[in-house]
This record gives sequence, structure tokens and C-alpha cells, in this order.
Amino acid sequence: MSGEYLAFLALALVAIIGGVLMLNLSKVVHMVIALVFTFISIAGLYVLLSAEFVAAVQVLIYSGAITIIMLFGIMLTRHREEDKEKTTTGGFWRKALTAISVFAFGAAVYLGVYQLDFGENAARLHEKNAEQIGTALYSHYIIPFEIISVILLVALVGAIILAKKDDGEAQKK
Amino acid sequence: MNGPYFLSLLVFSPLLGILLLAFTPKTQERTMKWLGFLSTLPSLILSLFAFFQYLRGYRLEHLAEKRDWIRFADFPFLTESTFVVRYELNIDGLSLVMIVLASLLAALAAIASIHIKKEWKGYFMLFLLLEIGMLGVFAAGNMVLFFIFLEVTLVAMFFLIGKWGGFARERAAYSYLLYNGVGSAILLIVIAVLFARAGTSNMELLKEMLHNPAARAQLIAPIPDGLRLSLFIALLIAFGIKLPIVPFHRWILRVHVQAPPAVVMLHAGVLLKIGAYGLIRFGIGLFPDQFRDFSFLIAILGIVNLLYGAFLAFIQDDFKMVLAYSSVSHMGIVLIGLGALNEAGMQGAIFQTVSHGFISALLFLLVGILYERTNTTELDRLGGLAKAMPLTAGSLLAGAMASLGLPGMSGFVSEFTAFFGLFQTAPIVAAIGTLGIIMTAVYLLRAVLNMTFGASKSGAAQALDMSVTEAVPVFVLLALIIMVGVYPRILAEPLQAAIKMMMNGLGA
Amino acid sequence: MMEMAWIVPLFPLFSFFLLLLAGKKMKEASAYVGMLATFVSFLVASAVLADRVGGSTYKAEQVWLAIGSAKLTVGFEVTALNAWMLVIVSLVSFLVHMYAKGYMQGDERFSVFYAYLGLFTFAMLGLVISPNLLQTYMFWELVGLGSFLLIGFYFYKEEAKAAAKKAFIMTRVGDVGFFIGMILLFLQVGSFEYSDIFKAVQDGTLSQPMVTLTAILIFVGAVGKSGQFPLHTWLPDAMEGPTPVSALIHAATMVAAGVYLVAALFPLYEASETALLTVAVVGGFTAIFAASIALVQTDIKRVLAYSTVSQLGYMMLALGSGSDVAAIFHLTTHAFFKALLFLAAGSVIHAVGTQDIEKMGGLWRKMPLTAALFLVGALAISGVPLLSGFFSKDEIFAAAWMHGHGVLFWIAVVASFFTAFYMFRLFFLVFGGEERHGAKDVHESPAVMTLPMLVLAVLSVAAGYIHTPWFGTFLGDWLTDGGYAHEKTPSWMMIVAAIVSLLGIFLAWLMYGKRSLARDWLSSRAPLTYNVLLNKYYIDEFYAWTVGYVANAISRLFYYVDRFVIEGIASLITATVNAAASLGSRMQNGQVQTYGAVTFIGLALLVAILAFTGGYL
Amino acid sequence: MSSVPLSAYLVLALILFCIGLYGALTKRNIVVVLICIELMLNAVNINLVAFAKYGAHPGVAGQIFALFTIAVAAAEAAVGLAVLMALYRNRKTVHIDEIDSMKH
Repeated sequence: MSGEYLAFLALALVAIIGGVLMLNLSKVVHMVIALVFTFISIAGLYVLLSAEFVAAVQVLIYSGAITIIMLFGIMLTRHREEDKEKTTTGGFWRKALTAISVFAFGAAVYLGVYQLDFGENAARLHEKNAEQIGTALYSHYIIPFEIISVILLVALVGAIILAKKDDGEAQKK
Repeated sequence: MNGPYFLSLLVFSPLLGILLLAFTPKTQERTMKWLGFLSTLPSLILSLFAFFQYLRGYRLEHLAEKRDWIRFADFPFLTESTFVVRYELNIDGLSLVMIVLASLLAALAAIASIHIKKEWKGYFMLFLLLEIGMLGVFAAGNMVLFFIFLEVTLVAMFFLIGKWGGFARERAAYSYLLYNGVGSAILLIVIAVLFARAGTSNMELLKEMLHNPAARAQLIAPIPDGLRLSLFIALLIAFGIKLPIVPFHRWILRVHVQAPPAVVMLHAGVLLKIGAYGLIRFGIGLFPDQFRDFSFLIAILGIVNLLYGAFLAFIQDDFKMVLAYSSVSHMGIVLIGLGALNEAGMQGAIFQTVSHGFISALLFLLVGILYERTNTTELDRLGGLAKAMPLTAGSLLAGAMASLGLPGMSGFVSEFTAFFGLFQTAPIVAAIGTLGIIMTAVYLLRAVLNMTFGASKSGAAQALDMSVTEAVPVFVLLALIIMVGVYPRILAEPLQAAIKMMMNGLGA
Repeated sequence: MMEMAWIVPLFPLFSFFLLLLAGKKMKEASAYVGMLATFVSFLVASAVLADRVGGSTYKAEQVWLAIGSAKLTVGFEVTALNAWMLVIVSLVSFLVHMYAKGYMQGDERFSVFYAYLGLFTFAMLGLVISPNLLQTYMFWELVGLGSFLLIGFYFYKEEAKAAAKKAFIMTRVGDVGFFIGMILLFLQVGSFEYSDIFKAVQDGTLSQPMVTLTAILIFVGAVGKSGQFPLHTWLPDAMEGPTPVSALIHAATMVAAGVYLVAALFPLYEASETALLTVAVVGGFTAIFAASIALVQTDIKRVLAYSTVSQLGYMMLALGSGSDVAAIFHLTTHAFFKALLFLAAGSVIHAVGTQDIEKMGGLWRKMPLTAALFLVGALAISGVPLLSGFFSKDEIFAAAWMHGHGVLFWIAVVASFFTAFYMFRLFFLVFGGEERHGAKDVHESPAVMTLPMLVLAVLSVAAGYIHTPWFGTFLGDWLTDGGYAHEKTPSWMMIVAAIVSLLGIFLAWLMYGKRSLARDWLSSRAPLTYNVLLNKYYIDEFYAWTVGYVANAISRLFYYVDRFVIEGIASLITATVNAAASLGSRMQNGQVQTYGAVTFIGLALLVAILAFTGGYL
Repeated sequence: MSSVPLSAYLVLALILFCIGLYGALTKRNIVVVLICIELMLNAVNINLVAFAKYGAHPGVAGQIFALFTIAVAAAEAAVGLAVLMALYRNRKTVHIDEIDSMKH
């Protein structure tokens, strides 16, 4: 049992516990907090997978930005009587059916992956990881990279327009 | 004649008319009617030319066309021709006869379309599209192409019924679409299975692969007997809907009654025949063993069709309904001939398809002329037409006589040959079937005499007799009916080779 | 001349087409076209006959249709019988054409009438020269078409419409028997040719039951066409047609086609005792059955029609008794005197304008020539000695007696008595007594009508002498190629026959001429019998109640099956689809998560199936 | 050298994905649904990065794709939240089962 194993097991456990908690907590804010644990442990897993740069981005974007956005979303909407209301939709049957098919899906995919091993190991991935990524990103993947930047811009503008109050509506009020 | 584009030209020549019509202004009624009629002529001329060349000994194999069209898979371990749908047209005696029938009736129906009252542009465009479909079905060299052309007729007919039909036209059109859609779907399944297992949909190749033990090795996957049986039954149902065989016949009643008479000419004259053609081509051509096992059942179905249609036609109040059930009844004779499983029966069945094509076209032509003047085809409201419209009444009577199998007209030859065949294999069944001969006379005379004889009833008294334009197709059809009746060899000889080949397939 | 026999039917066909196309313009001239055509036919037919007398059978044919290995042929054949029939048909047809010019004068569809007559004559001539069963059948049906068209000539009359329809359908019922019999014969023999069939019968290729079966089936066709019981009901109704038509078709020629057919196939019948007996019994029964109906009818043409049925019964009886010669002989004489009677009746109707004999009377003075000619015909049909009917009927009596049909013989004798009685009842009512037809100006018919009657009258008298026990049996010798052995008939038979017919005439004279016997003797004494006879044994009603009812019931049944069962199943299917669709649309609840769940469940199902059926290789 | 096998990462990703999926299909609060979707995207990222190291063709491409996914996820979260705000303003609810105006 090497250290890598131990680290993997711990991180995986935290990630899964975070996910399960997310499903079972009743307050939305708690759910988000539970998920932050998951995100962070996933960042740890990236480190194990020799992807230091991705791990950093993960912490920055997910644990940071997205979580904050979500919290803002929760704060700006009304969540007062949550405790009395049910937190899930649909009847028992639908939930059961969904759960069963999620299990079936999981099992089926599990059958496919549990022995998957290509026997390859990119040993040099951790050496100057950020540099490798940068080189590939600005040479081979330059066009997707530019497109992504456009998408981000569009999302920025779109989000502003969507979230802005309608003029007519504002005047009425 | 030996140009490689002969068949394509024949099939697609109405396309020219569609294009010209597209550029004709909407209001020019006469121009459009002329265009519609003239566009049917090239294929008529070409098909007649081919027919007479064939009678003089020309070999139709020279006309075959073949071009790569869709390639589904390009694996190195498959041969060049596997999983390829080719654009291939070829004809033999049987399809040639059907093509002549189709192009001829199309031209005559175009003349009969002078009674169309509105939107001539769309009408004639769809009409010509329908003709392309019909010609293509008979010229198609593989099943996929056959299916595509079949669907073309389906779409064109749907709109022709739904837009230019009678009061309940929408219902009739949907009825048509639903029944035939189901039939087509079943047919498509059969085609898909065969294509997937054999890697080709060419009829000749399929036939080889299914029967020749040497060619069987080329199959991608084996086609065991059980599968063959199910495919055959599926084919029987698919074409049984088109023909129609009795439990599937309800749609044709609505179409016969609601569609404009000129369209029904083509429908009863040609489209119903696609069912018979398909049964012969695919049913007998591809699955002769299964066909042999089912032949008795098919003969019984034929008798049921014959009698059922006849008895129902006996009590109808509307002449169109009488004719609709008469179509059901007459298609029974086709089945009888096929079920006889011998050359006589086969010949009778094909004769009946052609003969009924002429006769039903004639009768519906006359229905159109009548309806134009009296606005009704109900038997109770018509009477004594022979006084006001002697020509129409006389032709109607002649049509009825041909339909009930009077010697000297085409109906007799087909009826006789079909029964002649069945008496060889199943005399008792055939003897029961002869009851249908009597019933045919009973219901046709009842209907026709009700309309033409007796005292003149209101509405019919002042009607004008048919005009020259209307008379031309009537007399052309009558002449053809009598010609086939008096000199049947003109039909029998082109068919001989095709029938012989099919009989070889059946092992008889 | 014999190789030209095929041309005989073509003249009337030509006349048919010509008149159909140009008849409107030719008007009265149409009559001359028709007359010329039939006259030329008659001349050629006579030449053919003259040729045949010295020569032997001529036959020519060519392939009409090949069905596999079987070759169906058409052609023509000149046998003794055929040549004889050619002459009779063309002669009577010519005379009727001539007569009709007077009778149909002024009818607006004059040319159409002649066109139809031409068609009919063509078909009938074609029928008698056919060398094989198939061709016979084809012309057989065409003859039926001609008959149908002519019966329905006055198409605007409901009765004519019904009669035409009935004639066509009733004969068609018989034709189906013919059709089946013909095909069965072909399947056994391999040919439709008469000669091949006879050969097969002689060889014994044809098994005995098959011979009987096919013979009886074909006889059914003859029953239909010749108006034998039980398919006779159309023939009296057929009198709705113009009278010349009744004379030509429903007396002289077409109805005799059944007799001709059986005679032409006689070797087949001879081979089966059962078939012969059937023919004889049907014939004998029809003879007396129809004669008894004729006793009380009041429509002049109906009386003659039932008389025709009865006489045809005689011919069938003769055939059934094994004497085709007697049948053909009677066919010949009957053609002449029955045509004569019909034409004379037509002349009367033409003059008086009614067909009801109760409204006629005393025409003897107004129309002496017609009356005299009618008398000749009546005497001939009654079997008064020295006229043609006497000899031919005698031949039939002899045949029946010699063949051992004692009962049938006596039935025939009684029928003969009836015949004499009803014919002279007719004669005395129409021509005797005082006038009852009111003020209508009645006068003798024009020469164009009386001339053909005169010719027929001469033939009615003279035709008997071509085949008599006294002067020689020319017809019989010739028809059987000299092999005719006249059976020695007991001499009492002739005397009995003569006495019976004279008795009938005498009784009629007592009742209707001298009136010493009350006319309502039968109706008052046995009203039931009288009514049964008057209503033709209620056969029509019987058919209406059985066949008609059954056909209607089956149709209704099918109608409901079609309407409710089949349509119901179709509706059920559409309803199911509809229900499924509306269920589906209720699932469409707008909740994204439901859609997602359904989609995902479907995916999971597919993935699971793939995984657990080993889809990962 | 014995390291954590590829399948361990894949199974972990699978579990997280399933959790996210179940949540996305059953949770009532739109914010939670969005969060669950983020979780699913994360599961996918794990796969990508794992394949970058242990896949059939290991290389930096997997990590780059993970970065792209993260970028898109960020954009998605922003837009999703904006939509949520707009919705909330109009309907006064964040419950997904009350938003069904797309009904047939």
C-alpha cells in the first residue's frame, strides 16, 4: 500500500462523502458547502494524476468562482420556508425508477470500466506541466482556445442581459 | 432504342412537363391542361415503341441501365457490389406490359382530367409525378428503387385525393395514406432484412442468392427457412393491402368514391396492379417455395375476394361503391390465378391485371362524364340515361359487359384463363368460385341497367351526351378491350418468356 | 365453297358495325343494309350446304391463345349439322330482317334495332360453325348479349329492363355449368375440339363418371339457353322485346342453341345413360309443364313463348331418347312454324296495338291473310297430319317409345293435346268471334311483313317432307352420313298422334269457337289449379323467395361484417393508437426533469441491454 | 511500479457522475440542479485527466480538454444563474416543478 494509494483513497472518500452529503442535506447553502469539499478533493486527485495546472484551475474556478456564483444565486432568491417543503420533485415511483436506472447505468458502465487498463503511463507529464499545457494550448489548440474566449465573452454579455431588469417592468414598479 | 438512357427517358419524361408547368402562370387553364396531356405522350410513345420492338424480337436486356448511387459501406473484405444501392432500371415482358398499361392510362386519364375544376397547376404536377412513380415502380431493377418509386406514387396520390376529391376527401386521403403507409412499412422491413443479409437489393441477384446453392455463399448472413416464411408472409400482407385482399380493402372504397374520377382511373387501373405485380415479382420471384406452400390459401383468399366483393357490390346504392367492390372482386381473380400455381393461372392473373386496368379505367372515365352532368352517381337518382346520353349509356353497358367477362372482350380471356388454371389444381374451390361469375353479372347489370334503362329520372333527362374530347379515351379503351378479347396473343406473347421463367422458379 | 364458310357470319357483323357508326344518318336505309347482309349470308350458306351434301367435313383453325403447352384454337368447321344450321339461321334471320322493316317502321332507334339484329345473327352463325367448345362458348355468350340487347330494346319500359336483366342472368347461371363442364372436359381430354372429345369418349380415356358429370354440366348450359325447366322463366319474360326479335331469337334460333349444343356433343351423351335420361326427363317434364301454363295465359306472345318452351322440351326429349335426328328435325320445322306464328302474332299486335287476347277478336275478316297464315302455323305446330309438325313430332314420339320411355311417351302425347288446344284457343279468340278492339282502324299488314310470313308458311308445310317414313328420311340419312336406320314405328302411333291433336283442336273449337262449353270451365271448377297455372306455378315467386332472398341475406350479412367487424377492427386499431397518443401527450407535462428522467431511463435500458448481452466484445 | 490503476479513477468518476445525475433528475431547487450538473462535469473531467495519464494515447491533450470543460462550465454556471434570476423575477419561485409552461 503505497502513499499514492492512501492519498487516492482519502481524496476519493472525501469526494464521495461530499457528493452524498450534497444529496441529503436540507439547506441549499449546506449543499454548496458540501460540494466544495468534493471540488477540492478532485483537485487533489488531479495532482495525483500529474495535472498540477488543472488542479490549480479547479481550485480557482470551482471552489472559488462557481461556488461564489451559486451562493449569490441562493442569496438573491427566496429560500425561507425550505425546511417544511420537500426538497425533491416527483412521486415515489419516479424517484425509484430514476434510482434504479441510475444504478443500472452505473452497473453497466462499471462492467465496462472496472478492468480497463491500457498499460500506458505518461511518465513525463508532471515535468513542467504548466509549460507543456501552455505550449500545446498556444500552438495546436489555438483555435479552440480563441473560441472558448469568445464563448466566455458571450456568456458574460448574455448573463448581464438576462439578469438585468426589463425596462418596462422597472418602470411599472 | 439501344441508347443507355432509354428507360430513364421513359420513366422521367413527365418531369419535363412538371418543369414547364412550374413556369406556367396560374390562370392559364387551357395551356395547363394541354401541357398535362402532352407531357404524358413521350413515355407513351416510347413504351409503345419498346412494346412493338419486343414483339418483333428485340431483347429487352439491352435496355438495362446501371449506375452506382448509394454506397453504404466500403470495407475491403466486401466485394465491390456489396451494400451498394444502384440506380438500375431493367424490364422484362411483364414489366413492359405494365409500363405500356400505365403510360396509356396516364395519357387517357390526362384527357379525362378536363373535368378538374381548380388549381390545375398543382393537379397536373402531381399527376405527372404520379406517372413517374408508376412507371418507375415497374422499371425498377432493385427493391430499394422499387420502394422509392412506390412512395412517390403514395405521396402524389395522397395530395391528389386530399385536394381534388369529393366531400369527404381528407378522410379518404388519410385512409389511403394510413393503409398504404402500413403496407409500405412492412415492405420496407422486408427489403431491409434482405438487403442486410444479402448485401444487395437487386432482384436478379437476390433470386440467385436465395435459390442457387452456388450463389448462396455470397450471402452476408444466411436466410433460414423460418425467416423466409416470415418475409413471405410480410410480403403477402404488404401487397395484400395494395391489391387489396379482403380484410384490408376498406380504404379503396373511400378512395374510389372520393377521389376525382380521372385519378381513380389511374388508381384502379394501375396502382392496384402494383400489388399484383409485387406479389408476382417478389412473392413468386424470391420465395417460390413459400408461395407454393401458400398457393391453396391464396386461391381461397381469391375466392373470398371474388364472392365477398360481388355480394357487397350487389347491395350498394352508389355506382362508385359498386365499382369499388367490383375492383375488390376482380382482384380476387388475380389471386385465383396466382393460387392456381400453373402457367394458365399465372397468365390469367396477369391478363386480369391488364384487363381490369382497361375496364376499370373505362368505367371510371364514364363515371366522371356522368358525374359532370348529373352531379350524382347514386343509383336511385339516375335512370333512363340511354335516352338522353345514348353514347355514354352504351359505353357504360359495354364496360359492364367487359367487366362481367363477355367473350370477345378482355375480361373473358382473363377470367377464363384464371379459372382454367385453378380447375387444374383445385377443382372444387374453382367450382365454388364460378358462383362469382354469376354474381358479377347480377350486380353489374343491376347497377348499370338501373342507371341506363327504365324511365328517365330528373336531372338525367336534359344531360348532354359526351363530347368528342371525352369520347376519344372512351373509344380507345373500348377498342383495346375488344382487341385483347379477340386477339389475346398480343398480350400473351410478350408475357410468355416472363411466365416461363417464373414457372421454372416454381419448379413446375 | 366450304372453305369460305367463315365468311358467312361476317356479313351481319359488318352490318352491325356499319349501322352502329352510320345508322343515325341512314335511317330507314338501315333495313336494306341488314337485309342485304343476311341475304348474302343466306346465299353463301346455301352454297356451303350444297357443297357439303356431296362432300365431307371441312375444318380449318388457327391458334388463338397459347396457355403453356396447351394451344387454344379458333376456326370453323362444316359438318352436316353445321351447314344445315347455317342455312336455317340465315334464312330465318333474313326473313325477320325483312319483316321488321314493316314492323319497326317509325321507331326512332330503327337503325339500332338493325344493328343489334346484325350482331345477333353474327353471333348465332358463328356459334353454329364453331369447331370447338371454347369457341362455341364464346359465341354462346355473344348470342346471349344479342338477346339481352334486343329484349331490352324498349329500354325505357321497366318491364323490358327487368326482362333483359333476367334473361341475361338466368342464362348465365346455365352458362356457368357449361363453363365448368367445358373446362373439366379439357382437363381430361386436353382439347376443346369436338372431334378430339369424341375420340376420347370412344377410347375410354374419359372415365364413365366424368362423361356423365361433364355431359350434365354442359346440359345445364343448354337448359339455361333453351329455357328448360327450371331455368325457363326468362323466356316468357323475354317477350318484352319487339316481336320480330321474339320470332328470330326466342323461337327459331337462339333458344334452339341448347338443342344444337347437345346434338353437336351427342356422342358424349350417348356414352352415358344417366346423362341421356336426365336430358329426356328434363325435356319431357318441360314439355308438359310449359304446355299446361300456356293453356290459360292471356297474352298472345306469352302463350307462344310457353309453347316454345314446351316444343324445346320435345327436342330435348328426343335427344334424351337417343335420336338427335328427330331433335334436329323438330328444330328445323319448329323454327319455321314458330317464326311464322310469332310474325303473324306480331302482325296482329302491330294492327291492334295490344297483346291481350281478351281484347282481340274477329280479326279474320280484317286481316284475312294474317289469319290464314296463322292458321297454317297453328295446324303445323298442333301436329295435324301432312304438315311439317306432324312428321317431326311423330319422330319424337317414336324415339321416346322405342327408347323405352313409356311414361315420357304418354306425357309427350298429353302435351301434344295441350298444344293443339292452346294454339286453337288462341286462334279462335284472336281471329274468331266478334270484334272487341274498339274503334281502332285495323287493317292488313304491308307486303313487306306478309311476304316473309308467306315464305315461312310454305316452309312450315313443306319442311316435313325432307324426313318422312313415307318418302324417305333424307335429313336423317344425311346428318348421320347414311347410317341412319329409321326405326319401324308402330303404325298406331301416328294415328294416336293425329287423333290427339285433332281432339285438342276440337275441344278448343267447342269452347272458344262454337261456345258450347263454358269458357270458364276450368277457372270455375278448379280455381286453385287455374290460379296455379295462371301464375306459372309460382316459379318466379319461388325464386324471388329463395334465391333472391338468400342472395340478399348473404349480401346483408357481408355488409354488416364489412361495416362493423372489419371497419370495427380498423377503428379499434386507430383508437388504440389514439389512446396511446393521448397517454403520451399527458406525459408531456412540461417538467424538464420528467423528460430528462424518461430519456435517461431509456438510455440506461439500452446501455444495460448492451452490457448484459455481451456488447463490449 | 505500482500506482493507482486507471479503473479506480474511472469508477470514482462514475460514482460522482451517478450522484450528480440522480440529483439533477430529482432535486427541486434549480440552484441545486445546477450544482449537480457541475458535479457531473467534474466527473467527466476526472476521466479526461485520468486518460491523459493512463489512456491509450497518453498526453497533455486530456488536460487541455479538461481546461476547456472547466471554461465552458464556468460560462454555463454564469448563464444558468442569469436565467435563474430572470425566471425568479417573473415567477417568484425557484422550484423546478412549478415551471411547466412548455406543457403540450
